[in-house]
Amino acid sequence: MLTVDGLQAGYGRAQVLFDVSLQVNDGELVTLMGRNGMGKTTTVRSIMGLLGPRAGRIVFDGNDIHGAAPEKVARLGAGLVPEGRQVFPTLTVRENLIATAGNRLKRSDPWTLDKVYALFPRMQERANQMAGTLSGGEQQMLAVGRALMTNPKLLILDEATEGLAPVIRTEIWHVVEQLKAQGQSILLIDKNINVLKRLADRHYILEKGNVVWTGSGADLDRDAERVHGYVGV
Amino acid sequence: QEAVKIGVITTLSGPAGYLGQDVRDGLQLAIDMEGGSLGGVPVELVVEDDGLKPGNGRQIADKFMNDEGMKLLTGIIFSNVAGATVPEIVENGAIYISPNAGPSNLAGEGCHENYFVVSWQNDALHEAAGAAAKKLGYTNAMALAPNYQAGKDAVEGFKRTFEGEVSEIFTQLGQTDYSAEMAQIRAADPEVVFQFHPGGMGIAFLRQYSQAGLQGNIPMVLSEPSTDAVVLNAVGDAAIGITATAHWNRDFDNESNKAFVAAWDEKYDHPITYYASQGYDTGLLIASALRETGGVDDIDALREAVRKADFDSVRGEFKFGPNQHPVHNWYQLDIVAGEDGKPVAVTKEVLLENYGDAYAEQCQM
Amino acid sequence: MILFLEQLLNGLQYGVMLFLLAAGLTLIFGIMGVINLAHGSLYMIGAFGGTWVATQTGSFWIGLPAALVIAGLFGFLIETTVVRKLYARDHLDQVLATFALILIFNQMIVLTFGRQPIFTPLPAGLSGSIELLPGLFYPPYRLLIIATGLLVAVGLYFLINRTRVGMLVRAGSTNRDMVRALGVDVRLLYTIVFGLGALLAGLAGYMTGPILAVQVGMGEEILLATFVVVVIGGVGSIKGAFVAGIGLGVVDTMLRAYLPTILRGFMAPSEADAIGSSVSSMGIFLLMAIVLLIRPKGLFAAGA
Amino acid sequence: MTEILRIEGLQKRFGGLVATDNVSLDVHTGEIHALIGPNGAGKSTLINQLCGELRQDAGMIHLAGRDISHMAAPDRVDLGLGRTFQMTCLLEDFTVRENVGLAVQARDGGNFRVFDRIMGRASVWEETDHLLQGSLLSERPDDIVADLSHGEKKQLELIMALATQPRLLLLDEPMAGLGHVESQQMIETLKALRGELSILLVEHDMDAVFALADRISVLVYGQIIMTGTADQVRGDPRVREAYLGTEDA
Amino acid sequence: MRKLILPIVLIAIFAAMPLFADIFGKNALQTLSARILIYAMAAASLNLILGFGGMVSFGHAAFFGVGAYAVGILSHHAASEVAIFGVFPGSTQLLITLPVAMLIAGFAALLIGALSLRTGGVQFIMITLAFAQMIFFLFVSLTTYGGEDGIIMRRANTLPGLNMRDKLTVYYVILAVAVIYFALMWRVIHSSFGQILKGIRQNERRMEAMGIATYRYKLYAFVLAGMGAGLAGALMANFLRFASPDMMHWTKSGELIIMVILGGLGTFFGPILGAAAFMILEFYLADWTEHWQLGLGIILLLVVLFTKGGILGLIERLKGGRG
Ligand SMILES: Nc1ncnc2c1ncn2[C@@H]1O[C@H](COP(=O)(O)OP(=O)(O)OP(=O)(O)O)[C@@H](O)[C@H]1O
Ligand SMILES: Nc1ncnc2c1ncn2[C@@H]1O[C@H](COP(=O)(O)OP(=O)(O)OP(=O)(O)O)[C@@H](O)[C@H]1O
Ligand SMILES: [Mg+2]
Ligand SMILES: [Mg+2]
Repeated sequence: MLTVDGLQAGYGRAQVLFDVSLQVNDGELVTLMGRNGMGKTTTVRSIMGLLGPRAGRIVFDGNDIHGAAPEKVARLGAGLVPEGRQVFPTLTVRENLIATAGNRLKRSDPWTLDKVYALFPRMQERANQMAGTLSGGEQQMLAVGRALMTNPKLLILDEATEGLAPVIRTEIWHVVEQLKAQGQSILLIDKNINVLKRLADRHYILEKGNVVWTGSGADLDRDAERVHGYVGV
Repeated sequence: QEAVKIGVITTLSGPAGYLGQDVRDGLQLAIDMEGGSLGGVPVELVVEDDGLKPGNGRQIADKFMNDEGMKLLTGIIFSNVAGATVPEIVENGAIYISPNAGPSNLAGEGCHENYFVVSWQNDALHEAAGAAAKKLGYTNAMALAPNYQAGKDAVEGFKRTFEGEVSEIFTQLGQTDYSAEMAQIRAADPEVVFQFHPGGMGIAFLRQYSQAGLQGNIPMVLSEPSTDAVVLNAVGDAAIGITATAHWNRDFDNESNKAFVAAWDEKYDHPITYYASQGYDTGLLIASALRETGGVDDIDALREAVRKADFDSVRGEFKFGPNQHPVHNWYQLDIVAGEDGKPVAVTKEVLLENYGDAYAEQCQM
Repeated sequence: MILFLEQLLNGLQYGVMLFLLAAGLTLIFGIMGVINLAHGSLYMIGAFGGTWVATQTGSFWIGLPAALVIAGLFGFLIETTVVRKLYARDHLDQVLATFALILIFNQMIVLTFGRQPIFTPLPAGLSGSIELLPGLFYPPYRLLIIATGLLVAVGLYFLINRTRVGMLVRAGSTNRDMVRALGVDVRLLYTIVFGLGALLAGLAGYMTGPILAVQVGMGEEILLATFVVVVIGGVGSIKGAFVAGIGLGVVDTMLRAYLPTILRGFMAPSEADAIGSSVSSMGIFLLMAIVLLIRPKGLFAAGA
Repeated sequence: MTEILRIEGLQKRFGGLVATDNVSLDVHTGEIHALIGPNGAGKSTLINQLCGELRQDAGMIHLAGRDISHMAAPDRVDLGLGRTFQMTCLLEDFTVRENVGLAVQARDGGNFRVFDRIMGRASVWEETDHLLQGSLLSERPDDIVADLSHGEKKQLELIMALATQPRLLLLDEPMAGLGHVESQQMIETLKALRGELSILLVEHDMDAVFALADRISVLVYGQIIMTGTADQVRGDPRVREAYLGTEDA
Repeated sequence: MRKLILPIVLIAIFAAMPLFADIFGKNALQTLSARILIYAMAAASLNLILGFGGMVSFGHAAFFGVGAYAVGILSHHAASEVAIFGVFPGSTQLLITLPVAMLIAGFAALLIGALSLRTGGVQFIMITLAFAQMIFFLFVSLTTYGGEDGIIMRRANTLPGLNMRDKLTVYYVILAVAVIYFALMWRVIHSSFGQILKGIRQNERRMEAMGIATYRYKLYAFVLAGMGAGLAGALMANFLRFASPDMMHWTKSGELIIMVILGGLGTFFGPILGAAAFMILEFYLADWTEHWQLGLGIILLLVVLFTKGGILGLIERLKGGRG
């Protein structure tokens, strides 16, 4: 589904990513971990085409998307829940959900407004509220709903549970589990490693722009000491 | 002999750009007709656009006088540019001959021996219109003008010579829609309407006057700026039937004017306006002076020569009053449909004879 | 009474005309968030282009689509070569760039059409005036302008508030990258919408040509009024621009028509005239200042 | 025990929505008081009213015995109220050091001086460097804030709030966006502050809340449903249902 | 000390300009550089609120015009020996007229700012524009002071011990005032207050949360800027010996904004470079062709498209600076 190989990227003259390689296969849930500022978001932005990569190969669903425009990557089937929510503040909740919605890949059982509302009843309550006035957690729900509404092949969640109450977080993990069961590929960044250990097929740990550790949930436990050194758990 | 440079500071950009263009073209025509010289002295025009900014006008004047050593300047269209520029020029010892603007602050106490106006004093424009309305026998009028100095001056000027009953409406500077005023005019039903709206405002006013069905019902008497040939073209049939006033018209029957009109039509394809005539007259005036002095080295002699105004003006009789502003005739014109159906101005009769201006007394030279 | 009705009608039609002038700006400035000082240039280009075609063909109605196409094309050109590069930059760069465009377009008009204002014909059969009610005369061409304004208002309202295009443009004006990352080609969308705004400017220029003056710099003269309409209405709101246009039109007309008379009721005529005309000459600016002091975001601010 | 903050019957409506509904609450001097509750319960709205950014519709706020209900936001800061923002709110074009320096300067005064030299105010910069010391950001004081990662910005938020030397600190989800290690460090930092100042802590990270809070209040749909110790809150079925769920985090 | 090189070079250039102009017979350069100095001051005062404070005022020329009119009106009354409102005598003393012009402009700024600053963003742009236009219309209708045609001064204000009828003297007086002005501006920008102002531009909400009552600071800056523009206007009136409503027209406010952006928004030298570039372009292009506005438009367009941060940004980039 997604192969990143030897990715290098940065902002201005500062290089942030030095050597990032990772792979997400069909139907897999893969996580990206690392401390603050190690380059997780930068990796995601490079994949999405929001940041021009300097070197390396990015192949998505058989297409070379190195340097491709973000809309192209999205149209190929990548759905992003960005860091910091980034909902459209001057649109209502409902408009946020439908503005970019679509079922470009002709999924048989697509996400619809009703389904998102069922997942987050709060969104239905606030359908006509301007997104900019939502509470932090509500915005986060909206950002997740918005990405789902594009019915992506690969869902990328960058700290999608930040600021969510524990119940909702649990809910999201349920959804992630369900999606995975339905064969959805997911790339996930989150600090709740304990949950992820159970759900994910594979983990990558980033340290100063390099992938320094790869392994399964079981490997995480086995290699606890090294992992602790990288992410503190 | 090296060509005498004449500095032309004028407005070529913006909506009023055609005024400067016509003044320049008229001046140039006078030179061309004499084969590159004026009064036998080879001359060269140096033209610069002031962009209707007083500061720029001043800057250009400085350059003309100090860097290029010009002694003879002309060209300014607008009073505010003149205000910032003319005092500097005349105090610097150069001669300035105005082909258009004749503001009152330079006509009375602010007059100067080096400052000449070929065109008219601003107030006279509207005094002529008042005289026309009076002559036509009207006793009550409605006067409309934008709410700024020139607008108020226009209404005052009209009232001064009209002497009948006048109700006034002041519009906004830059106003586009006059339907409220049209309704008021219809309701008040005056015998005659006088209005002064420079530039695009005037075109809009006339067209809307006609569209409101007032044209033909309530006659209109206008001062010169409202009915120049370019305005008439842009207004179209809506202008037919208006009574206009002017100090010059294309159909003036004198030799000088015939030559001017013929040469203009041959050289340019834009219509001839009174601004062009003023530019041309400025050229003739300079020619008459240079013929006497042979150059610009002796400013005192030049000034004396200019003051004589010994030239055949396209408007007929011309002489300077004590404040070196013109004393000349004002005429009544009728706007009628020409052969192609487009409006043209036809000269009717003399309104004011040998007319000067009210500021001359205040001028001490 | 008839006079009052007539003045009210005058106010309404002036208001609709103001809205028509401001409609394109509502799209480009209000919705897309581009400070386009050259909006008046597009208006001028539409007026000159349309008039030229109309005079060549002798038909007002052939000039109309020509005005739309020409202004739209120029809009497209401006967007793809200039404005597109500035979305991500400081808003003030847009000010500088579009100011430069004003200079360029004004001079281009001078070079192609000369400096003098040109004549724009009225459509045959719509000149003169008709009697709406006994004693109430009205120019039929004005009715055409009212109709056009209403049509544009409805069309724009529908486009912005009822279609995805509107949502996406509004979304793009706050976070372009995110719209792209969700799979929408914002660049194409913006080009189209900018072109549409330009087209509306051209429409306004051509339609008002026969009652105003078609000349170089005509755009700058209406520019302030259009910005005022958009801002009073609440930036980004079609409804607001419409209400503000009508409100301004009516208030302005009524002030001009009745203020001096009312003032004369309790002061000397000369003073009354002076005060009345000073107040009404500050007209729209005074109104805008008052509205903004009471409602700092305008009448119908989006998001409030 | 004295209380630094006392809220009585605070009410705020947004149209038909009652965001804080007759909230009464107090924070004791020196304690860390956690405020938890579902998303959209009104926690941030409450904080915004406390610091004066939003005006309450009804109710009273007392800070250290003074009624500040109708005081302008900056004046409340002068009285010792400090806050962090849930969604980072920083001077993005300034460097890290300039951000903190400005916060120090704001408290230090002399802000209307037009002819002094800000770079010459040694006391300001000494204090700034002191505040930055020990944080991860001390390694990169001259980086532009816009270039920081999300988590790094969250850390800066806290430092800036501390720079104004508040008596009562309102923290809106300080751990959100922090990594595991960084969260642990933040907990240690806050622990060290206990006693020096009082804290009202809004947080969804239950590990942090239970590790830090002396008392916990639970806000649901704008109303405080209970206030108690960590164990009381953990054990309350209403809280479990409305908020905690079954997550084994 | 490297910081001092550019200012010293600039002062030297301006100081030597009359000499240079004389040697090369380009005396108009003296006029040009005097106007550049004055516009640079006006642009710099705008830059204080626009570039450093983030307040996009579209009415700044109003204060420039008010300053100019203050000088014009004072000298008008001095000449006619009629006291203003029957109370204040006129004056032609530069040492009186300049401070008065600054005070009046500052007072106008206080009034306009106090009202305008209740809004923000686009609304602020428009409301400042609205107030400026009202002042413009006010002066246009002031018959006593020449209305639209403006007010002409017989001669420049006097300074004890100097012959102000001499152009060169006037030039050096302008230069001296400008140098003092820019020195003070430098201090303001790098002062405690300047730092607060820069903070407000970036994030007002954060500043409030740090205890800064932003409204007061913005108003303070607005008044300072108004006084600066008033000073520049007063010098312009002395230089042109003329004041007219044209000086406060909205297009003039626009030009000041253009100068600031062109030079480099929010930088000390930006307004100086911007004013210089704009005036020089205008001067030489108009000299070269009557279609100079086309050339000016194209050049400005290229500057925006291919530099970031105006001329100063371009210079920085060429030097390989940050960005
Ligand atoms: N716009 C930017 N310009 C310059 N540098 C940046 C920019 N954004 C991030 N960086 C730097 O790049 C590095 C990696 O940032 P990134 O956002 O990818 O980290 P992250 O792993 O997502 O961290 P976090 O967990 O805090 O979100 C950080 O050191 C950061 O300072
Ligand atoms: N300006 C507003 N207009 C309308 N509703 C608003 C406004 N501001 C906040 N709200 C609503 O008020 C409620 C309380 O919001 P608040 O931000 O206080 O929640 P919170 O408890 O901080 O939630 P979270 O944990 O998600 O941050 C939310 O439902 C929000 O949508
Ligand atoms: Mg990140
Ligand atoms: Mg919150």
